[in-house]
Amino acid sequence: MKKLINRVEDVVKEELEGIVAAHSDLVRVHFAPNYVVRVDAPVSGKTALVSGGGSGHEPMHGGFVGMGMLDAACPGEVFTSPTPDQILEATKAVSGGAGVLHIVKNYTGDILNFEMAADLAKADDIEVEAVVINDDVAVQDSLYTAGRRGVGTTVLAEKICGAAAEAHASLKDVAELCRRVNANGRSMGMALTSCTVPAAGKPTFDLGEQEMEIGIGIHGEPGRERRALASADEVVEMLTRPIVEDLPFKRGDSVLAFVNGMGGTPLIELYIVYRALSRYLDGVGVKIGRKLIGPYITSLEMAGCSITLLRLDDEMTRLWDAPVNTPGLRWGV
Amino acid sequence: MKKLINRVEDVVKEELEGIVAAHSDLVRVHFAPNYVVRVDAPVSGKTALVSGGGSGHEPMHGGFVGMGMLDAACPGEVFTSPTPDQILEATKAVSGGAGVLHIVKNYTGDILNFEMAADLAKADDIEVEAVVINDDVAVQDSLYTAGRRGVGTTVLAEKICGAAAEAHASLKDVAELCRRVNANGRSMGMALTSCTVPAAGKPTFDLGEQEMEIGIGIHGEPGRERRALASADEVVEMLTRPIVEDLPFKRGDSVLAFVNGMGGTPLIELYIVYRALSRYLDGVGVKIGRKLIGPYITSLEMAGCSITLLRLDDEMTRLWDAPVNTPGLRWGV
Amino acid sequence: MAVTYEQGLAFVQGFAAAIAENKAYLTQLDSEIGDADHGTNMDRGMQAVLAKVGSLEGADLSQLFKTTAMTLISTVGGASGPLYGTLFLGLGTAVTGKTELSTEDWGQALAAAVQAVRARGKAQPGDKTMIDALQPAADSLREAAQDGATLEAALATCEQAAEQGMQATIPLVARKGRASYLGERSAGHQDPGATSSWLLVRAARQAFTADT
Amino acid sequence: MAVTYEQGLAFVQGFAAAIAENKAYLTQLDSEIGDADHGTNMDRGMQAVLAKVGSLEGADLSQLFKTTAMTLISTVGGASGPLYGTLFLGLGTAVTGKTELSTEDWGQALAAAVQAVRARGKAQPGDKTMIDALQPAADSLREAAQDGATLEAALATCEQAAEQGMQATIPLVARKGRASYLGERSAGHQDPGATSSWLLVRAARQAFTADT
Ligand SMILES: Nc1ncnc2c1ncn2[C@@H]1O[C@H](COP(=O)(O)OP(=O)(O)O)[C@@H](O)[C@H]1O
Ligand SMILES: Nc1ncnc2c1ncn2[C@@H]1O[C@H](COP(=O)(O)OP(=O)(O)O)[C@@H](O)[C@H]1O
Ligand SMILES: [Mg+2]
Ligand SMILES: [Mg+2]
Ligand SMILES: [Mg+2]
Ligand SMILES: [Mg+2]
Repeated sequence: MKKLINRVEDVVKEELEGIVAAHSDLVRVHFAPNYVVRVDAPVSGKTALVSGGGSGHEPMHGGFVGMGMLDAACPGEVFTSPTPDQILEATKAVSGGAGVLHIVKNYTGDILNFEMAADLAKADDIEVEAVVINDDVAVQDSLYTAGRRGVGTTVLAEKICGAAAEAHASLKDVAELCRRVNANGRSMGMALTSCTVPAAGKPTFDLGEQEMEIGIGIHGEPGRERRALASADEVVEMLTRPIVEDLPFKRGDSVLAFVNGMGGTPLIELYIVYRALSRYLDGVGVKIGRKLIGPYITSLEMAGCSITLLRLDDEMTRLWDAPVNTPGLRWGV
Repeated sequence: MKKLINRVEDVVKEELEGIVAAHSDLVRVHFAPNYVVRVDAPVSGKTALVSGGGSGHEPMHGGFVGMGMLDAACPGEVFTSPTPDQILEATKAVSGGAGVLHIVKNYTGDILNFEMAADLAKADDIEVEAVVINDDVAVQDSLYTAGRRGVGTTVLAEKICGAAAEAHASLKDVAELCRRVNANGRSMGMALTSCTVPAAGKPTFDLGEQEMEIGIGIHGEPGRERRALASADEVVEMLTRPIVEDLPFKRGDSVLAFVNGMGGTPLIELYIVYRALSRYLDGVGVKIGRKLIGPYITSLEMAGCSITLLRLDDEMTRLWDAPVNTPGLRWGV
Repeated sequence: MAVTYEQGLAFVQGFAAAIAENKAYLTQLDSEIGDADHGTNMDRGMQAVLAKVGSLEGADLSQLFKTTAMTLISTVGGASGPLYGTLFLGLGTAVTGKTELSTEDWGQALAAAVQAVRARGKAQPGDKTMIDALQPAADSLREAAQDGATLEAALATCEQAAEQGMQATIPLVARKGRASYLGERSAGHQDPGATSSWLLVRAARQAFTADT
Repeated sequence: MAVTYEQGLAFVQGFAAAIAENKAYLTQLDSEIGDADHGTNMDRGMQAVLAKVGSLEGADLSQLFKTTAMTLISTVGGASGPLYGTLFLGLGTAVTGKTELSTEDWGQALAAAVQAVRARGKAQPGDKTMIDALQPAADSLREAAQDGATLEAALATCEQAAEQGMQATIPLVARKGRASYLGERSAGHQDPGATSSWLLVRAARQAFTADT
């Protein structure tokens, strides 16, 4: 295992110490339990947004705390959902009297821990709503399974809902908006290499020089299918076709196109992917209204990418464009 | 070789097509010869900034074209300096009548090609000055060698000089500022893994599971020394001590601390590095006035990092804070 | 013969030891169909439990299990934290007021606890989760108790049922938890949570049948 | 015997063929002490040259070499683009007006061209660059010509000198170019540019001594 870390037990703690050393103008970090809050939390009268999940997806979520995005993020251990007390404390720390929205990615662990935390918060008279993001088309959805994972759309939901909350939308409205974003977002990912969970010390899976995994999530888990290594254009088609057909995205739709790096893939490749994506969408008559390109929801040092498309309406577009000032996303300020 | 690319011959062209598909609000791209210019070039009466070098360092330089930073970037083939005609065309395309500054990293190829281009531009009556960045303390400097490489300070010089030029500083003043930034900036890098040049098809060097390279540049070349894998804290000390001693940075200095990812190292590790750096600097009484953390000057998918320290003065700090709007760096707008 | 507080404590400590010993194995199983953290998660939690339960002054079995539950909930995270937390909370609730547990008591407690885990996680037997080890364990224990088996025999049957249930997860296609994302590819691998649940049932057998 | 335009063309084309054949080898040498692109760079340039020089209508040797130079400068980049460009520009300038080259003519042209490369790159012999192959080649050619050697013999000596110079780069510590960043670690590796320069001198010998 080759990583720039000290002891594997300290990875999350030291990463958080790095974040606060770097961004004390934007965020504060609480340790034991660990959570990141915006520097001016709680913002009185504002619907507070709390998200969280396992670590290893940086900049998500800690890097998305700040003006116009999240009020708090709860980082668990690497790839491990945070605990209820952690989420509860963060929820209390940002509650400004207008309620708290939990943005939860659809993993059993995240769901269960956030549920417990919400129950505890409600017992403390904090109004909590939870919206579950489940946008990964690689997973067959069914009543009898855990359903689809929450992946790239999470980042977009946090930005868009963060802008609405910043403009003092009510908890109900922000939650509804969040559900709308989720309903209009679809993602799919792929890996060229595995990642190594620090505590595990070796790659989660082995992948041959001529192989890739299609339909991965963001936890270094193997994907739906192992296939022969293909060109960027072919990979983009493998990811984009199921996304487009699933919603379905239609001729004339305007989308936010998000090309995400999994952590080990450099920008030069992401631009080659974006090129292929823009050509593909052009071919099916879908217009790119906004875009995001870079490593925003990662799987440690995994090489690979994911594509997320979000069908935009005017309100979402306006909220996407609104100012944001976080360690990981910044514009308009 | 596992990369999200199509044909190896098309990597640079398709990356540029991706950039223009994504950022046509900020930049235009000219093909054959290849260069990226800000969308409103030439800006009349403004000193124009042109940089360039081999590709494979994204977002540098194409990602730094736009308001408040570069007027043009000339991307060569992967790790190969651009050609004189390419630089000449870019220089002409951005020349706004107030002269053009070439920001050149100290590599034989970059120096020679920019020199030829400057001669040709002068023959076309364009006033050109060149400033060479050579900040890499891993390389022993000497009159009889090629001297030190230009690495991380380049990004900082482009931002700071870009802000000065945006405020209509003269060519002479911007060039002098650029020399001052270079004189006050020092860097050193390390690699956990090699990268693979697409056309070469295999890693430039082999590195064992328990080894790392200290004193690398940004072209996938081996470093000064191969050492046993060490912890993040130890690595930071190996890089920072020579940097601090070289200038030397002194107790009470305020610096811009730049922790750069080499392309394959995720943000979670860069924050652990930043934490160690901030502690180290604290120990020697150097204050971090500004910071930059992320993959800004990369070596394809190499895992590793570099550290750059720039001793700040008030003018540099003000110019660093000034608005910038490029694909790779954005704030204040 | 009945289960004492000391045996209850030995069960929790024995489970912690078994997890520590099998940490890498559990994580390896989780690499195959999950995210390579089940051993690390459970070990982090059970080490925290160990640090707590050694010094519980004047606690009873209910408090012991509840403390274990709360510690797991606040240190494990992931799916297993709330689920094992719920399991121990269920045990703790079921044994409220008891100073010793008969075979029936333990059987009822385990059945109630497994029911609570099912309510929380919504998994059915056959979904390739810890339920596939826990449900047969609880069922066989209750049957053995009803049949008037000795504690020793009942616990042995229970452990066997858990082990068989764990092995039976191998061919299954997962419908719950992280392995479900793999679809058909989840078949052919043993479920990590069912494996840690077998360790739990085994730790109970060892602790409750040891000489006290 | 004297070098004709056809032989000059065969030299340029032969150099392109040698580069194409040794592309992976040159890149491999550049991996060891550089950035793994010398073969790719030179091949990109010489393929562009091939595409140009085949269809030069009514050109003389000077135009042939200058076209080669300009094409290399605008397609290669890196250190080798300007340096090989300068070399061919030097050759082209030196043979201006000549329709055939005597041994002396070629010797003077090569000497002038190598001098121009040195002026541009500021490398001295012993710095572990292409100069270590080119300078001995030029020196031995001039000596052979002064000693009245036949073109054939002079070119053979010249090629030998280049080859020896190339091999002599192996123990050297680089002082110029990218390999200089490696310091002592650059010793023990053959310089890629010296290797392509040997291929150039060899291509000249082959083309100029072939039956026309
Ligand atoms: N809904 C569920 N009901 C019961 N057990 C579950 C459920 N989901 C997951 N599990 C169990 O949890 C185990 C995984 O635990 P762990 O790896 O610690 O958490 P995570 O999946 O969050 O990484 C699985 O092997 C499975 O036995
Ligand atoms: N200053 C110099 N003078 C002469 N030759 C040089 C000089 N610098 C580099 N070279 C030659 O250039 C070769 C490398 O060329 P190439 O790999 O194409 O360019 P780059 O080093 O820019 O990647 C070296 O092997 C060396 O022979
Ligand atoms: Mg997990
Ligand atoms: Mg090069
Ligand atoms: Mg797991
Ligand atoms: Mg090279």
